[in-house]
Amino acid sequence: MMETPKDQESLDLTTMHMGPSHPAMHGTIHIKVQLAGERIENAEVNIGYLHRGFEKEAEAHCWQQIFPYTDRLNYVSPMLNNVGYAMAVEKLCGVTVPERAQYIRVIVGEIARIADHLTYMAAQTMEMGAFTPYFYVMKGRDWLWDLLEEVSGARLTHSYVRIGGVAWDLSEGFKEKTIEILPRIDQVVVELDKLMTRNRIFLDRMQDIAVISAEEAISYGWTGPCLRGSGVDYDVRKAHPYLVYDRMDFEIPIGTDGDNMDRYMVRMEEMRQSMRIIRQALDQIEPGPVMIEDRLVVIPQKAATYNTIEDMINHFKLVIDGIRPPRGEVYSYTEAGNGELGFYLVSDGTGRPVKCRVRPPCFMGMAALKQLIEGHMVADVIPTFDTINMIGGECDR
Amino acid sequence: MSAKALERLEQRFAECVLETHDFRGDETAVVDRAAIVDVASWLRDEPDLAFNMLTDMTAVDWLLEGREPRFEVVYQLYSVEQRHRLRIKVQVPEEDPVVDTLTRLYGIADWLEREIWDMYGIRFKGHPNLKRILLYEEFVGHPLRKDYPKEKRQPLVRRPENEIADVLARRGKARPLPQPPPRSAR
Amino acid sequence: MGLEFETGRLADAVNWARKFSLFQYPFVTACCGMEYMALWGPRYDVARFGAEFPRFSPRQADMLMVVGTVTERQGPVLKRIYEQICEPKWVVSFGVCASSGGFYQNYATMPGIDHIIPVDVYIPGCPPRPEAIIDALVMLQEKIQSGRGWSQRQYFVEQERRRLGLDQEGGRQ
Amino acid sequence: MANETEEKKTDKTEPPGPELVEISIDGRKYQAPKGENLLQFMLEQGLEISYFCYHPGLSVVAVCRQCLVGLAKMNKLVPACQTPIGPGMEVDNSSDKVLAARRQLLEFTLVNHPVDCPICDKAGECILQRHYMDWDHAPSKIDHSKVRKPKHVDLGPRIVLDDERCILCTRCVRFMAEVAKDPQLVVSKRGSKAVLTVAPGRKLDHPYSLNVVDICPVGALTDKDFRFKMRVWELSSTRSVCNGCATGCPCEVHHRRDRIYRLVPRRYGNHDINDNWMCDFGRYTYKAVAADRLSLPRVQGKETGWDEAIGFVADRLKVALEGDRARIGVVLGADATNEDNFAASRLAFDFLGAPRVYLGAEPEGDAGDDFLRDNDPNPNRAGAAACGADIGTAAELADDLAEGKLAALYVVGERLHLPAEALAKAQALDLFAVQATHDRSPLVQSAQVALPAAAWAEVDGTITNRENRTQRLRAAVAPVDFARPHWQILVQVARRAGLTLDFVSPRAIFEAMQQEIELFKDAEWGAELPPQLLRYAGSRG
Repeated sequence: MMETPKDQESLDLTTMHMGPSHPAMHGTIHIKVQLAGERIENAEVNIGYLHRGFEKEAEAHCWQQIFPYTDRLNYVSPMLNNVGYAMAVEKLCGVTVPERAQYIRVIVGEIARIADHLTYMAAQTMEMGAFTPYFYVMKGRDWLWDLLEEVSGARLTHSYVRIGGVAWDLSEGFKEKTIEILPRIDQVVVELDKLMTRNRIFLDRMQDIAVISAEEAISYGWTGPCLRGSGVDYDVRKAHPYLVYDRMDFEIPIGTDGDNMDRYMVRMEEMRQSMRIIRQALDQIEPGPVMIEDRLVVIPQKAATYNTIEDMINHFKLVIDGIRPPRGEVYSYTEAGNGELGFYLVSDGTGRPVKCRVRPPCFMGMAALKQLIEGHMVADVIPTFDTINMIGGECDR
Repeated sequence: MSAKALERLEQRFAECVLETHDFRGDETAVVDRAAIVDVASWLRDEPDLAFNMLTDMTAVDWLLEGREPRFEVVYQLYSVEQRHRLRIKVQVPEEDPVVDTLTRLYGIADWLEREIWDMYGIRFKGHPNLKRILLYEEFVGHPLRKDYPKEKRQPLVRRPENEIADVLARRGKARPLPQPPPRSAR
Repeated sequence: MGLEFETGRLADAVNWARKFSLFQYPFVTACCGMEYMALWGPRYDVARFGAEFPRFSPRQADMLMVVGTVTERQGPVLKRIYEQICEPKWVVSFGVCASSGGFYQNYATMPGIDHIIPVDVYIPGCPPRPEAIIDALVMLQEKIQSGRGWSQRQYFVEQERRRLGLDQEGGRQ
Repeated sequence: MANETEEKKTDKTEPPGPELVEISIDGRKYQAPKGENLLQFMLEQGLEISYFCYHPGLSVVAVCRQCLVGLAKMNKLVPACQTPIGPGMEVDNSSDKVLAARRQLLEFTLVNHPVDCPICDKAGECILQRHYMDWDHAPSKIDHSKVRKPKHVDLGPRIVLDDERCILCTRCVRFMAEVAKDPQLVVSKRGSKAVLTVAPGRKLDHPYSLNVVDICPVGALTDKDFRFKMRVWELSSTRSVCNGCATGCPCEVHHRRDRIYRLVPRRYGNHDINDNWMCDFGRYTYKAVAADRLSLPRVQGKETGWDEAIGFVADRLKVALEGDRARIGVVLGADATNEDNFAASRLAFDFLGAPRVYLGAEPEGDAGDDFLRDNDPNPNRAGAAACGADIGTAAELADDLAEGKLAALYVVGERLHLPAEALAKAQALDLFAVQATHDRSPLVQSAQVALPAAAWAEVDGTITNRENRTQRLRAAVAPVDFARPHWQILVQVARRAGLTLDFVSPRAIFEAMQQEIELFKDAEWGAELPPQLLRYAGSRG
């Protein structure tokens, strides 16, 4: 790609609008760039086109009704959002989940993480013009979604996790199916690797593009694969182990120079690590209850609800008034597909939150996009935007 | 989180720290609104605290609780080296909703403060570019304030139901629009 | 008689051609996009319905797929895109959010895109399964064949009036 | 619920009662008035205690035993509602013994309670549900079938009884005997067969009868008008004042999606006005709000938009102003808020230069009684009267019309009653404009210009009741179609006519009003409370 000669910088800047509905951008976002020739002199990133009022909705619903909304935050890996929100409310109520439920959360969460990264790969490659890997990836993602659908009943928006555990136990033969599917996913990753990672055009558009230093990344609040791409080994699963991640043996891949390629490679490796975690979890998991025993949190069995007034009232009050956490505020954080997914909950002791703030990882990424793309070619906007992996529902909420 | 950071903070800013608590192990300090920049920069630059990441920043509206002052701005700080967290809160009255900006300390504060301005109408003194981020400039009011009705929409595209003709039609005083003939007519 | 017969058959032939070469403009905003990707994927190959190739310029598309929540802020964008598509054009409202706002009933979201543009086919589901989308495609094709898409309708109504000798009110002259 | 507690405090401004003695509850020391009801005192202190049969407005019978507490030097538990506070009393409100006793009582109460919550109108504001969740929430131990009782007993024109749900707290019986002074309800039979019923040969048709629906802690007594209309937890509540008569009972408007479903007396309202009760007539006045409304401006019989209508009025007003200013008549409404009337009188005196204003009000009726309902059906006669220095009656207005003293007539509100010939005269004037909410009275139908005004449940403002107490109305629902508040219409008309009547909000008018009018000196505007969803407001009752 030709570099614009310095002496042409005196030329008038061309203003160009990318988005809100742009071919090579998933999600709706508006980037206004000012070009000197092909180089971006000045960029303005506008988000918010998918602001759906998550917090307002949450403040109008009771605690357990918020799960479906969390599904649609990072809709590429809803299961991880479910887990994150459930753990936040459990921290607020001070309840601990049965061990089997914790394992199940880890398993479905990691499956969702692989699906998340696969989807990222699909978007990344497709929007850079390589359509073939897209089909390979979709094939693999559908296998993973089959697993999640079998557990939760929904392909995408699962709402499978509950406050105090998970909705129901794993399905029959889930373990075998997973063991059987994981190698095929592995194969998909290998194929992807072969197709993209050493592809000349791909490398040209990924390597040394949109470099960000560790300090800047931290100052921008980056977390997750993007931060690790800049060489900071911060992963909530290792730094502050939750659920049963401390019993898992896995590595945190980190990049070296924080360019697009590193962010891509980190995700590529994370898929393999997630598969390791799933295999270990499937080995370690023991039979047991998947829900806590607390009539103030868990709704009673349907049979009892329909036949005795006590359980009817119990069910009624839990569903209509919601569970009643104590007064207080907590900030709970888990590692989601894009990084640290935080929930800041404020309770006044009633059935609905005073405040249910979600800390969206890719919001932080988007905040840095302006700085990343300035000085690069206009064509570099797309791969850079992709490596940040903005998910509209999460970024705009 | 770290009790140590909370103690250090109380020693250093004894007069500015209004209240501290740790509910479920989340150390929280409510500090004086005027001192937020000093506190934040000290927390960031102190080597053994090194809160170099502004994890999150939001506001809370206590209208329905009837609490005074009405708003709270909440900062979630994290230290990547020390692996510890701290929550700082400042109280903001309704009549003068202004807080000093942290954009000079943290890059992310720029957008987060814009979002708070957008959602709660709290202004940040010294912010380079304080305009709406999630909503559009035509939007009136700040939706996450508790007194903003949840379903009060402000459409950018004019809707037919606002028209007088529509009201007349609802009351059966106008002819309905002509419909195409049914499928069977073909 | 003969001429009317000819024109009628001709219209059917044209519609037949149209329904198997749908060039879609995916206005993909939100969660439904995930299922929309799956629809393109190998398992639910939408190519079987002649609608596989997305045109990312409204001027080259004739079928607008509104996939996911449309917020008030997107309203003008969507309307503009719809107006840029050439006649005849068809709109598919993909998922409950696009159809009715779904469970986002608040200040930010639009309670259904049919407040601002006409819609030919609504797909329920949050998000709809690919099977449902394919079903909707077939419905749309049938609608196109019978010339009852919104943009086709006025032409169709006129033609019907002439053929059946109806007056403006739809009664015999 | 912060708002209620805050109002609770404002209520407790009784004159200093009996001397205070020191008692201890769960080891904490309190200064309590000697001889006062222990339960009431504990409730005022915000202590948690369960009870069914006690009601501050009724006598104490202690039949439910749900408020058992332990007393030092007494080995058996006593009901707090029947225990007068004595010096040195040591109350035990939280020991296992006490809680176990309450749990068992709840269990007994639930033994024969039907599994009705999904079809019960009280569900969501049911005290039995609340206490079960707060105190017991234990699974059922009952395996035998429940006692069956009549499920649909038609007690009277407005109320239906479900005997199976009744827990025999006798609140309703006491209410009819003590407040309504007409003992229409009794408990007959005994033991598990005991049923609530009307006295032989009687029907539950007292004009206050609907209060028993409010005080019923369960869903036994239900309002025929409200039952099966809407689940209570879907409703939002807005504090307002009943506009049925000049009493002005503080009430809550319960509404959803801009439709009103019921009015209920406000808990912790002004006790000296209505003491938590409301008459049946007042409760049903919500129906009139939405009935045959005037929803579009009407100029000489044909509906138009606001611009045309206001332009028309302004032009005619200018014409009238050309001539003798004394010949413009402005009529205040006894159904409009003080702010509306004040704006109207401002317009009349300061800008139109009218010598006097008239008052449009319904004539006194005879439906009143000595407690809740007043003979005067106008909610705001006192306030409207205070807004004009020299107030003429409808009769005087008719005379002035007959004598041709007036060139233009501008009516706020629709309660003005004029004889047919006066109306005919009015139609011949330069301007005959009416700001009305409903489209039924001959006044509105014969007016040259009818401007749709918002009804009382749709506006913010204050009204003043028969004892000159000024209370706050809050907007519960949005105005129908194109109706606007009176004051807003007045301001717009004035602007169009080139007069600077510059008010921006009812609040601004209220503050101006306080400066000028003695009656409103110590009135307060009160807090702006957004409607509160009952679902999260905790159970009522």
